[in-house]
Amino acid sequence: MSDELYQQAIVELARAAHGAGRLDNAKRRATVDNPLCGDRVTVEIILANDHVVNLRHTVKGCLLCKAAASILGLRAPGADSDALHANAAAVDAVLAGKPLPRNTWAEIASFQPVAQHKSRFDCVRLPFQAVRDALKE
Amino acid sequence: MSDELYQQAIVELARAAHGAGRLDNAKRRATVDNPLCGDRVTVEIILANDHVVNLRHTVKGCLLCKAAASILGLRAPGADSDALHANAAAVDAVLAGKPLPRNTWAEIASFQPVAQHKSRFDCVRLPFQAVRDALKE
Amino acid sequence: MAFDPEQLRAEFPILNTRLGGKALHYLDNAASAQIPVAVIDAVMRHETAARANVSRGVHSLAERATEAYEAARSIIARYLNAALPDEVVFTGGTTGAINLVAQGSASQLKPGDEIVISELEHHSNIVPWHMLRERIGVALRALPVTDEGRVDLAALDRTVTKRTRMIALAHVSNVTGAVLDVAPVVAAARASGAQVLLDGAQAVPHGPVDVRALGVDFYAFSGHKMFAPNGIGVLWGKREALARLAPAFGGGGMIREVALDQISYADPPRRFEAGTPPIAQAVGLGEAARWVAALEREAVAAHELRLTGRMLDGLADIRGVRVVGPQGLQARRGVVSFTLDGVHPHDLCQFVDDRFAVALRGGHHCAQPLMRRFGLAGTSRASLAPYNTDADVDALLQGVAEARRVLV
Amino acid sequence: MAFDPEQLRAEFPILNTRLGGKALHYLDNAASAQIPVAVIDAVMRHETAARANVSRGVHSLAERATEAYEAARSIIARYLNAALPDEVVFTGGTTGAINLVAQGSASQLKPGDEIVISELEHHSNIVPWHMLRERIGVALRALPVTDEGRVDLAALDRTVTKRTRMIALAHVSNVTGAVLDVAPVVAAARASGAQVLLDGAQAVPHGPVDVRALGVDFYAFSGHKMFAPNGIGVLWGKREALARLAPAFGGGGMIREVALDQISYADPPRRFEAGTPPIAQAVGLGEAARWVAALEREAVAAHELRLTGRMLDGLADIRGVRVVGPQGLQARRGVVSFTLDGVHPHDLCQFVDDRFAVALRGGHHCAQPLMRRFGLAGTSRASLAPYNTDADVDALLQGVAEARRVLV
Ligand SMILES: Cc1ncc(COP(=O)(O)O)c(C=O)c1O
Ligand SMILES: Cc1ncc(COP(=O)(O)O)c(C=O)c1O
Repeated sequence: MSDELYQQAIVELARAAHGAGRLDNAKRRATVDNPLCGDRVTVEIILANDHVVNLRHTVKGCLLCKAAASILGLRAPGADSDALHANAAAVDAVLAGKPLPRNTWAEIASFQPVAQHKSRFDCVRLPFQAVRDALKE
Repeated sequence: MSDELYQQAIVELARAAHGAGRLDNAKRRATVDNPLCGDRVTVEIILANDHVVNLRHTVKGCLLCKAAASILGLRAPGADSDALHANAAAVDAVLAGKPLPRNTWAEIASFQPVAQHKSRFDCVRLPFQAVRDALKE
Repeated sequence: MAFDPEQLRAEFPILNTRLGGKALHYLDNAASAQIPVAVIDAVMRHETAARANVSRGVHSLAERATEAYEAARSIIARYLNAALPDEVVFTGGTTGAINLVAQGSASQLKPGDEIVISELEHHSNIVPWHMLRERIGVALRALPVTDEGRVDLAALDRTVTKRTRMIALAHVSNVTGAVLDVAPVVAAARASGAQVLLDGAQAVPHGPVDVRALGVDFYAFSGHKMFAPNGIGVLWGKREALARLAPAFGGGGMIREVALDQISYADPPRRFEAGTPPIAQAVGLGEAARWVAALEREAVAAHELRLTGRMLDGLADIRGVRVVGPQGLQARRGVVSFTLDGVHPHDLCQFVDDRFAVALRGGHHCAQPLMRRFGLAGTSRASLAPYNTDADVDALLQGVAEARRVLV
Repeated sequence: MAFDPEQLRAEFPILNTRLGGKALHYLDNAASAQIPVAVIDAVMRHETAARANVSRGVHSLAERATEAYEAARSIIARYLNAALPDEVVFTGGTTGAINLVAQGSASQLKPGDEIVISELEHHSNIVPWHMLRERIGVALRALPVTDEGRVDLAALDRTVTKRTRMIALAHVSNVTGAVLDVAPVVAAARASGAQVLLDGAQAVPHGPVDVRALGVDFYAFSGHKMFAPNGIGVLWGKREALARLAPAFGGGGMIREVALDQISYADPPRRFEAGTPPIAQAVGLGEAARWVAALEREAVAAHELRLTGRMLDGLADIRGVRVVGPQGLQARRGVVSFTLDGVHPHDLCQFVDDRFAVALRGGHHCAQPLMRRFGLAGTSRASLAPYNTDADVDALLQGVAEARRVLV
């Protein structure tokens, strides 16, 4: 059991909702559902030279999902697609109970307590899955 | 558990097979199946003035069923339909663990140990059920 | 009041579980209730003294198993006030039971025939009828739900027609706790020649039900919600209703005679029990029914109602909380769904579990049409059993208040 | 040989039952095997420490229950050497599993398509296909059975055609004990574009099965025959095969989205697990699979084969006894069916139970077409498990000999 699942950092990230909103002119866009809980994330990305110029998300989901999306809104701008993939992989690693890989976004470590709660993995993964899908477009 | 389920009396009755055979000219006739074990009994009766002139049976079934049919073959001739019904009821009573009712066929008491074995009740009842059905004709 | 929930708790080892050092407050009884020692013991005794396959077997263990299985059928028949034990069909659960009726009716239905359900049904009382719609072309009509979370019976008149063949409704809603007023439903059905099926999953845990007094044709429920093992449930059907039903599944035990070119089926209930049934589970269900029936029903109901009131009052005092369902205590059970503004139900449930060891359920509760009716993605739900106490309710209220402080 | 059946017996409390003062000789394992303490304990532990409904729940007990349930799925996947845990569908038993495939294929089949079974199939592998015949108009063709009680594979050529969609056969016969030679069946299926389903009810109790090496599409079995609780079974299906299958039952847990006018289903395996599944039973099945897999397989097989030989030899020495099935030990399991001239199987079974506490099964064994093939109403059947001993076999032989003396 983790008392820290809803630690301050996660709650603040979710509240801040970095990058929330739409990007009507984005060429890369993906929507991902979690059929188990009905949550839904849309991510829209504008890339230039393989670097993120802008990223916006709309999240119908829980706090964990919103916090994950908020990390993307905060950190993705300026990152290249390799970095996005590396950070998506970092989320998987942290959920698997592994330490945060080097050179990835420090905020992802806030999800460490979620590793105890398999049923919530997809909440955290959803925005990063949307990024992966958007990059495939 | 009863060591006496297959007591001598029952085995002998079954072996004797009193009344086994057909009665082609019988007006009253019934066939009863036990779908659970595939057993089948046909009883044919000739009545005159409501008294059994002749009763024959064909049994595809187990020893308990044969013994029950054999009791009918032995005892039914001469009995009236009330007596047949009374003895069918006596079988039910004995299977329910009750003593053999007065004025019924003594051989029916041999089935007392079957009272412990619900799954075999129908084996004993089948020939008597066929008699009931035949009398309804 | 002689009834003492604390005393009851001693019969449920799991209620003494500690989660992260905190005493468990189990308020997820509508999903699965816990199992008393008496039921566990009955199952164990069966498995260690009478385990064998049923029917047809003539050895002693098989006779014991068959008798235990049929005795369970009789206990359930009494619990439901059924006319005959043979009106009781053992299934895997409520879902299995409703599917038996839906699939078994297929050959009696034609395109354009109508099935009436409601907007508050559990998916298990929607999807089986939808499958009939896809297979046969029957129409599915839904009674609307009032703002209080009840089936709107005022709509019966315009929804039930001469083409209605079946009205299938929850006896008690698993989301709002609302108890259905069955009489007008049965009257409407009789007037139109339809049958009535009640989904009793949330009703039977509260004590014996009288299916004959209700006047319905079918009644379905699950063991695991009434203190029995998983994997067992019941379809009760009126003798004539069962007799008309075709079997949904085929296999051993449900046949009369099998040839490669022709097959005939056994009479109910066996016709619907294809394969080796959940024997030990049926024995456990019988024991659970006995256990429930032995509770002081009035006292338990009063206890649960008082706790429900305490919950409703407490929730009303927390800003941002909205109860989805009847706000009062009339015609409702201790199932309370609510939302907390700005907090996702999964977060709320996880939070109160983590911090207060309060077990709730969050989400759509297998009732997506009802969620849509209220414009919600989901709710959090607390549901009571006789062993719940004021302490459980207080932990819930404290947890929700704290969640509002931390998460909003 | 390190394997010691006596030691094993200590794990099965029921084997120490005394019937009328006599030690129990349980030889009805093909109907239901007994359950070891390890499995009982696993079920109890689950019920008293992790009982909750699975999926969707975020509280601690629900997480534990979900993990235990999914862990059982993984254990079974390994037991079968499945490519993925998600190829394992939990059902109520073999019967439920075969029905899922039959009913789920309905929409893919058209009149004139053919299903191939055999004359020795259990009713549970006949009736589901018959129901498809009634519903869709597919044809049912049966491979004949040899005098030895084996599926006659020489007939494959003329029985399997381009119209064959499914070949569904018992991996091991529950009457004759014959083991199917699977390779030619799979070859014939591949040549004709048919799928293969194996009814593994009598195969899995003898140890892990490699579904990929077998090359089949579906594999079905029951828990209660492999030392697990009642009410649980498995359908394994190749990922692509499951993906093509429609759900047979609808309800909670198997949907993606439910609206009153439109419904979409979840991916396998959940698509086939409508309603609350038999959770504790699945946990028990996982433990049972672990228990079987931990036995010294070669030693157990040798032990059972030796006992089978002792049985066959002993029965051959009793006048009037005829074995229905392979007379030798090649490609057979310890399931021995026989008749005693002039004695009804029910009498024989009852007699040896009463006098010698030997538990046999008598009757048609849910294989009426096979009985008809041999011109019999039924047989008596002795079937072995690893915990059976020479004493069990000797009691059987003594009982049969005595039955001949008393009953003939
Ligand atoms: C070969 C075979 N197939 C199918 C079945 C049916 O299994 P269940 O009754 O557990 O569904 C059995 C056992 O009864 C069997 O032996
Ligand atoms: C009202 C109602 N109907 C049906 C069901 C389905 O029951 P089960 O999942 O046991 O089949 C439930 C519980 O989940 C329920 O609450």
